[in-house]
Amino acid sequence: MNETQSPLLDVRNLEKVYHLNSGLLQRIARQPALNLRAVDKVSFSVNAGETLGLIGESGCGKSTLARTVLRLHEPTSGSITFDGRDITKLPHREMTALRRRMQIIFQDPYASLNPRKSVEEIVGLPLSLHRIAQRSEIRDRVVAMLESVGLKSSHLGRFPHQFSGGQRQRIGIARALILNPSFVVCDEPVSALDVSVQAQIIALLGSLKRELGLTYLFISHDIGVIGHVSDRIAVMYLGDIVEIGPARELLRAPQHPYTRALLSAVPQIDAGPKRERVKLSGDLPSPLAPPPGCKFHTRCPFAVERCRQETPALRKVAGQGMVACHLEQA
Amino acid sequence: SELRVGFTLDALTLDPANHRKRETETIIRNIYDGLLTRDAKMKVVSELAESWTQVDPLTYDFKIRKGVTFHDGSAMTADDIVFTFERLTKDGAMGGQTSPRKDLVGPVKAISKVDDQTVRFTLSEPWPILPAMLPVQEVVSKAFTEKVGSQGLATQTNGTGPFKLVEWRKGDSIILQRYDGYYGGATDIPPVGKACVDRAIFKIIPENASRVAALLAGEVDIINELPPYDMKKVEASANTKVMKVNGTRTFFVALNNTKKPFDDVRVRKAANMAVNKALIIEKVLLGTAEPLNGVMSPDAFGYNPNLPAYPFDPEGAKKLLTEAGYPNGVDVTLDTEGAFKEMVEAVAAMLTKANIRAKVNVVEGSTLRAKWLPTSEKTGDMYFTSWGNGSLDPADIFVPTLRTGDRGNSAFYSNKEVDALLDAANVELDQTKRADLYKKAQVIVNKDAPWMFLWLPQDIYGVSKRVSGWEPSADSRINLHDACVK
Amino acid sequence: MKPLALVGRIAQLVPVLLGVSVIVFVMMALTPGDPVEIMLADQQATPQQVQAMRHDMGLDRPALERFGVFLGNALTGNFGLSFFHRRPVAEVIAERLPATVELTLAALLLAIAISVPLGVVAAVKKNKLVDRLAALGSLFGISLPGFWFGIILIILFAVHLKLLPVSGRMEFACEVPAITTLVTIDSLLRGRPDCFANALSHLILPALTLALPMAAVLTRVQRAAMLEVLRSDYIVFAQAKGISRRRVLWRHALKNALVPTVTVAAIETGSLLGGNMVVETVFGWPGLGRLVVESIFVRNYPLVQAAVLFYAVTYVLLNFIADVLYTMLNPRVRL
Amino acid sequence: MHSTRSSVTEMSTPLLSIRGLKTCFPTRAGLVTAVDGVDLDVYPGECLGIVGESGSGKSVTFASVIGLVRSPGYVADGSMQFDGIDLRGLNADGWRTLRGRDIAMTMQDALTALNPALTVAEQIEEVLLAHATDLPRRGRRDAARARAIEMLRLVGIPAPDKRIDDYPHQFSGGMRQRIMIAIALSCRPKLLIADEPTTALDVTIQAQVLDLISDLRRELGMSVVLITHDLGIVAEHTDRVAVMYAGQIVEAGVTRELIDRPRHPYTRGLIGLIPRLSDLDAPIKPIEGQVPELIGLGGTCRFYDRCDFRASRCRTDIPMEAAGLDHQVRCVRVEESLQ
Amino acid sequence: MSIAVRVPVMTAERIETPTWQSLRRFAADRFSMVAAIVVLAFVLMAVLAPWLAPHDPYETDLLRRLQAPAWMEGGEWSYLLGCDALGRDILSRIIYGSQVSITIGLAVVLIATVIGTVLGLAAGYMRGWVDIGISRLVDILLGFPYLIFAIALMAMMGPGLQNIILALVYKEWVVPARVVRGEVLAAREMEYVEAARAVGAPRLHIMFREILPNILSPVIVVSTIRMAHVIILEASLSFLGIGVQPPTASWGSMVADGRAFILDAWWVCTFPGIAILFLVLSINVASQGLRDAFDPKFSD
Ligand SMILES: Nc1ncnc2c1ncn2[C@@H]1O[C@H](COP(=O)(O)OP(=O)(O)OP(=O)(O)O)[C@@H](O)[C@H]1O
Ligand SMILES: Nc1ncnc2c1ncn2[C@@H]1O[C@H](COP(=O)(O)OP(=O)(O)OP(=O)(O)O)[C@@H](O)[C@H]1O
Ligand SMILES: [Mg+2]
Ligand SMILES: [Mg+2]
Repeated sequence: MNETQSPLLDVRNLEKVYHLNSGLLQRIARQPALNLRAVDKVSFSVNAGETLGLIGESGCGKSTLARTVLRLHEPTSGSITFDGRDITKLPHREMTALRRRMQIIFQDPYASLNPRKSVEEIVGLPLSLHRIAQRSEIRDRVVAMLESVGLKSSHLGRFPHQFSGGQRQRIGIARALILNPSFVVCDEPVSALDVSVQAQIIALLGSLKRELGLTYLFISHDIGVIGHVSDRIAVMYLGDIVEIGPARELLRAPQHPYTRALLSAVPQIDAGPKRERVKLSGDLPSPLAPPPGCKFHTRCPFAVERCRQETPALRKVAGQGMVACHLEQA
Repeated sequence: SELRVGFTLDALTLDPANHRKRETETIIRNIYDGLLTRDAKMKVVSELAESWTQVDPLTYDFKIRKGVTFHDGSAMTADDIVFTFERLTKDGAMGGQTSPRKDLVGPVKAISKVDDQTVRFTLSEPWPILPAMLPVQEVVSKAFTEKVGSQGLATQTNGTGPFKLVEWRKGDSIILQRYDGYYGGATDIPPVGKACVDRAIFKIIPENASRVAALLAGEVDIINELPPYDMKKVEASANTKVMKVNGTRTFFVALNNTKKPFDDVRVRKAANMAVNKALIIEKVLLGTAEPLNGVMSPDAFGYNPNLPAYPFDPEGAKKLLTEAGYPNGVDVTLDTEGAFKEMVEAVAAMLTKANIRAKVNVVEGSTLRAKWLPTSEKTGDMYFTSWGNGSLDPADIFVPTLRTGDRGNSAFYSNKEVDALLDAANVELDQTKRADLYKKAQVIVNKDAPWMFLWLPQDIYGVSKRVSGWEPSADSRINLHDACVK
Repeated sequence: MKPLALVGRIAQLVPVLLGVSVIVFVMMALTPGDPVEIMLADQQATPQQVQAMRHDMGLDRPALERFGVFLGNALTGNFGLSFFHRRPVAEVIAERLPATVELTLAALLLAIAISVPLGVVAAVKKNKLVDRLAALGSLFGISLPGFWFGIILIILFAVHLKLLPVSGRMEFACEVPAITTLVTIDSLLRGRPDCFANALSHLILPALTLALPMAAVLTRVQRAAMLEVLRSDYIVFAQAKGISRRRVLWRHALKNALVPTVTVAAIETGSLLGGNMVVETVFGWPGLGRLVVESIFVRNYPLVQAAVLFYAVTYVLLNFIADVLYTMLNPRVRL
Repeated sequence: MHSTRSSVTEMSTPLLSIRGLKTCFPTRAGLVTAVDGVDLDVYPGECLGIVGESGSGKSVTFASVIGLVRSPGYVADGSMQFDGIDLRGLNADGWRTLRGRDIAMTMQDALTALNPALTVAEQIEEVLLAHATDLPRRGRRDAARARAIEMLRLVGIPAPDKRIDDYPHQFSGGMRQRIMIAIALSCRPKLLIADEPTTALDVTIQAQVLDLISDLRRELGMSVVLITHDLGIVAEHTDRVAVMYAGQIVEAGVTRELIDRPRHPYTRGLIGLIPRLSDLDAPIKPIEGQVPELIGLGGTCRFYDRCDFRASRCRTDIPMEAAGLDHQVRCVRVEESLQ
Repeated sequence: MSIAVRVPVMTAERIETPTWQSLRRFAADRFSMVAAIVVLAFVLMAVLAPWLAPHDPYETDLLRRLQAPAWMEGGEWSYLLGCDALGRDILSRIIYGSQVSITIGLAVVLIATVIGTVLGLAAGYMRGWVDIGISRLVDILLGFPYLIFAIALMAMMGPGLQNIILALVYKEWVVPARVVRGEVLAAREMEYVEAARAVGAPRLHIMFREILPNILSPVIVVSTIRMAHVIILEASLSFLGIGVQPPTASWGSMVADGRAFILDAWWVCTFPGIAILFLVLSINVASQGLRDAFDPKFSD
């Protein structure tokens, strides 16, 4: 990774707040609107050609981050720069044009394909929307795309329900890649799949990346998967990135107590010597009322008074990674 | 003993001066008596008045009966009568409201107490039918009305009638009880005395079939508006019988005299000839109506029995149409209210066979009435309607329906000669002469055929054989004073 | 939180009521026909009398002004005088309301009494005879035209079998001073079992006519909800605990499966309250629905306006009650 | 069926013994044979892991054991002995006394397995009231409540006496899972069937719950069947393991031995495709193809289509064969494929 | 059409669209098929009324007033179900009456469904003020009892077929609108909608091309059920005397007219009542079949 090269995607202080119960009448009748800060001033960047893995517990804001970066949801504040261009406030029309270059693969292969459309329509839709290909060409390009994700041309007229989960995910990949994007968000693309099929999809995504020179933001809650696909890894906790760094370094020597707990809790198949378990107590706090200070302090075995009061910022520590923790060397 | 009447409609109010509904009056009339009343033959007789005299065309004196008490025991006085009629005639006399019955006492200008036993009515213009119109007004107690207020009178009663109110279950029933202090009622209508039954109940059953069923099941003893069709069954039952009386409501089809095709008298005559009245009366009304050739009931004052009938002659009708320039017949609409649908459909079918192709148009009464108002646009063709004549006096039916521009002239008929005759009759005090004037007018109208003359239906009642001493009356009142049950 | 929820409902009511008032008023203003003409039609009136009455009723004033007056008065709970009864509208409506409420409640209870057990049993015995019969029965139930079915019931039970009265609310011999204004309950409270029996016998046929279609809908809802609940994990888990079947069905399953039934019952009750004029007509039931329909025909605007406002309020209120019931049945739902 | 025993199970008779279990579901598409000829033994005190892909029949096998196969499914064949009782001969009453008391179960998703409309208190107490014979006659309810609170404390719910009257939705996912475990264990069953107790949970919580089950198993001396599709969990928490594929057990044995020396091509594939944190460079090798439909199978090895070692003789019904000490495999080419 | 199909697509697979599958499932359900055939038969009856009816439904003959059905005393085989109060053949009037019921049922439901679907889509997808506006309107209309609203509208507009249709549509659209809005609220959160946005699909495309096809089956199912309701509503209006114009026969008005003769000429109101029951029943059965076929999660 060349540090001097400007990143393909650069996110600064990105924040996404969902307003729950904000209807007019709710406001009259009920308590003040509930604000859910799903992503809390997050900054990171993704370099061209690399895969940034994003890991974290369910509900910590991974999907929200992914969707906000693509402006499928509008960010509350912060900036998103894509390929040197600030897209945070890009008008609708231009954003639509830009969508050709940034795509997303969804978690649920069942919900992300319109059940009433044939494969040809689903995969061909981006082409016809962007008026990229002539009608006659569309089919050829769809067939070519299908073949490169391991499907056959005979599948064109079929409907999603006629496919297995793994095949559906391939269709989703084909749809995302048919516009030749440079940046692809993979939002848990394998977690809904069977183990044996998971491996197929991961392998496919890997080879497509190599062939097409893609850049991935790869989201998963399975650290084994993240470890295998990522060049760098970011760890999220309740809307914050608490640690980010090169994959090997982070996995070998996690700095943040949460990362360490996470890694030590992953059941290992290998006999060998075990990592010492960092035992956490307590449950995930509600994202509606996150604890003050370091959000992890309620479960952190090492928490001190300062953690309860002061929110730690991401900072460089030994190596190339960054950690948000008050403890010098926990 | 208890007498139950299965009745079509609930009273709107129990205030005798604050409604304009026959059914309401029927109920109220058993609680309140009037100055005058009518016997079953529609003859006007005195009730709370002992007698009356016409002093001059504009003045009437009424002598008040002595010893009459209201249900609360207080005596009825001339003051009560003055109060009653002032309440009716003065604007805003009922707690700010004006009585909707005001025009039913016509040109009464003033009521005054002459002495304790005499009340004087002064008119602003001659109005020969005053006595005929007085039976529809009932006397209220001044003290009581002042006590409960006009609002209170809507649900509380204090009458002089044979029954007093026990309970009014709105929409369901009105329960009355004999008033033991009753003075006896009109002396001309025997028997005189207290009511025969202890209790009288009006049970409200709007649905025809249900009302008949209730009679047959013995749940009620008298029902009004017995559908002709059910007469057979009522007769067939061992416990019930049918009682009929000539009504006072004339049915006719108003033809738009101002618009093609009915602006041509030949077409109007053709219409009259197209309908087999006899068949409809026989089959649909099962003989319970009298065919008419003119405006008035055979029982009415000044009725002309010698009017020629238009024969049922579809071919003749077609011929007349051809003469009038309609060899292919005419297409017209026949407006009516839902209630008359069946009869109207029968009429329309017959007209159609005689080339007067009538399309039935069932519209709500209110809309229709507006459409056929003499002041309206006059767009309709034919209008199946009726006009009631409770007083059985032509002044109350002939004038409003056929005098040029009068309020009920839905045929938009206008004949100077007829107008002149009617105006003359209105101020004629000699009753024979007056009758003659009307008779002449009837002949003209018959010839002009502004309407399709139809019929005068009878009021039909189903009555339990337990009931004795009760007779239906032509003004559709149900007077329970004399009725007894075994 | 709960009082706040009620406040919310009331806030919700304001635009609804305003909208309803505007619609009724506009509709009435556009409807041809004149109440005075109708009122005086029976005993034909003179034009002067018509004019006087129009003035009396304020009908000679412009529509907008009348609407303003109506709104102003309505705010203070004064709906004016019923043109025909010449009495306050509120009073006239109040007189007819108890009959309607009683009939509606009876129909509701009857429908629930039929549908809940039937729906549960049908779900438990899915595809067995009971289930098939219940399905067929409810199909018939929702397909029955009420006015026709009422007539058939009358022929059968009143005319031929002479078991039940044809029409009305209670025998007049029964004088039961009002407490709740529901005669069945009043006669019990006043210690008149004979009157109670009598009132009940009047109530049965109309209530049945209304209840059957409702029961049909509720049975299907209850059955579907029950089936869904029976498929759920917590029922399997409850069975895995080895507790009695009765408990599994009537405690674990039914409490959850009642939720949709409650919603639908609330909606149906609302439409019953405002929609039974047909049955009221057939059975001569002295209820509000008939009065409102008659009032529309005779252009008794004040009464129609007030009644429709009343219906709108009940509608919102019923939904509120349903919501409260939800929270009792299902603590997940928060008001 | 001859089973060789490991040291763990030596000398004891099985608590649960399943032979030739076959469970079917009639569906629109045809008869689904979800479990087809499963033989299993669960020994007292052990933790048996069941692994397999989604749809391989893990849940249905144990739903059959507890008599709760969802309609229209039914047990078509086989025998099941539990602690000397023939489970297939039980009537409704028999089941009722057995379930919750001797065999208990937890379900995959605690949110849906706890009744949302009833308080936690009611849901625990009802098991105790149904089964616990040692509750005093008088004040049974109070005693049940006290014991319920105790159970909640045991599974680590803080302030259980305050929280017992809450509804399930008021607890977090991990707490719900623990509540469900508390319910299952409240009558100290001999066998706990834990069906994917942690799939809905995050790893850190998952670790807490699995540790809890292991601790309680040791404490109460019960047997546990741990159903999962995560070989890592199996490796860390079970004594023995059975691998299921398409309704059959394809390999069974002592956990460590089976993971270190998998014999069946499927098991080997399964282990090979697990991304290991310890060796990020080890490539993930996918098993190509998909799990077959469970309709009208038979007469052939079910892994045939996806197997790298398939041969014509695989197209027969393959029996389980012993492949070492307490290790059985359903493959005719074990020896060849291992080379 | 000279573009060569370069990729062979098997027709057998092509027609396996979800809709087609549902239709096949529907066809396999014998009970519902029978019901659907009965409904079709009613429709045919309406269309072919002039050829099917043994008599002119408007031909009055007072001599046949209330003539009994054929099998009863006084009956005649050429007047199979007897005659009404004006001597008109009841069978012929029932056959012609089906035109009214079916026209109104179809027209009301079609118009209401189109309006309701568009408004529901708009409310559910666009949210915000559009949603508030439409939802309030829906609330307001729901606050009106249905029949009273229709009666008042009929009083305003006057009688007639079109006016009945209008009077019923005025409130009927609320039902599909609510259903659609609810479905859209669920569907708009589906990932396939997000996916369409991710590839840059415009709003209208998403509403009408992505979401609409997916919510159509509940809409169709609800519409058929509502059709049954609407037919009964029309009959109720006619029964209350504000339906179609005479002499046009409507089943509801036939029951209303016949009610007067119920005590012994029971046939006058019984047969049209049975006709309503059967048509509505068949529609209900068929719609239940549709529901099972289109939405298997309902299939119980
Ligand atoms: N559209 C929305 N409106 C309101 N809140 C939302 C919305 N989408 C997500 N949230 C909330 O934002 C928080 C983060 O959700 P998000 O989906 O980003 O989590 P995640 O990390 O992707 O979780 P998972 O692993 O379960 O997919 C959660 O608390 C969620 O409830
Ligand atoms: N109610 C049912 N109707 C029809 N088939 C069923 C039913 N329940 C289960 N099956 C079938 O039985 C097979 C085994 O299901 P089972 O639930 O045992 O799988 P599993 O191994 O537990 O999977 P998972 O890991 O997803 O829980 C599946 O293929 C499923 O299709
Ligand atoms: Mg997510
Ligand atoms: Mg399972």
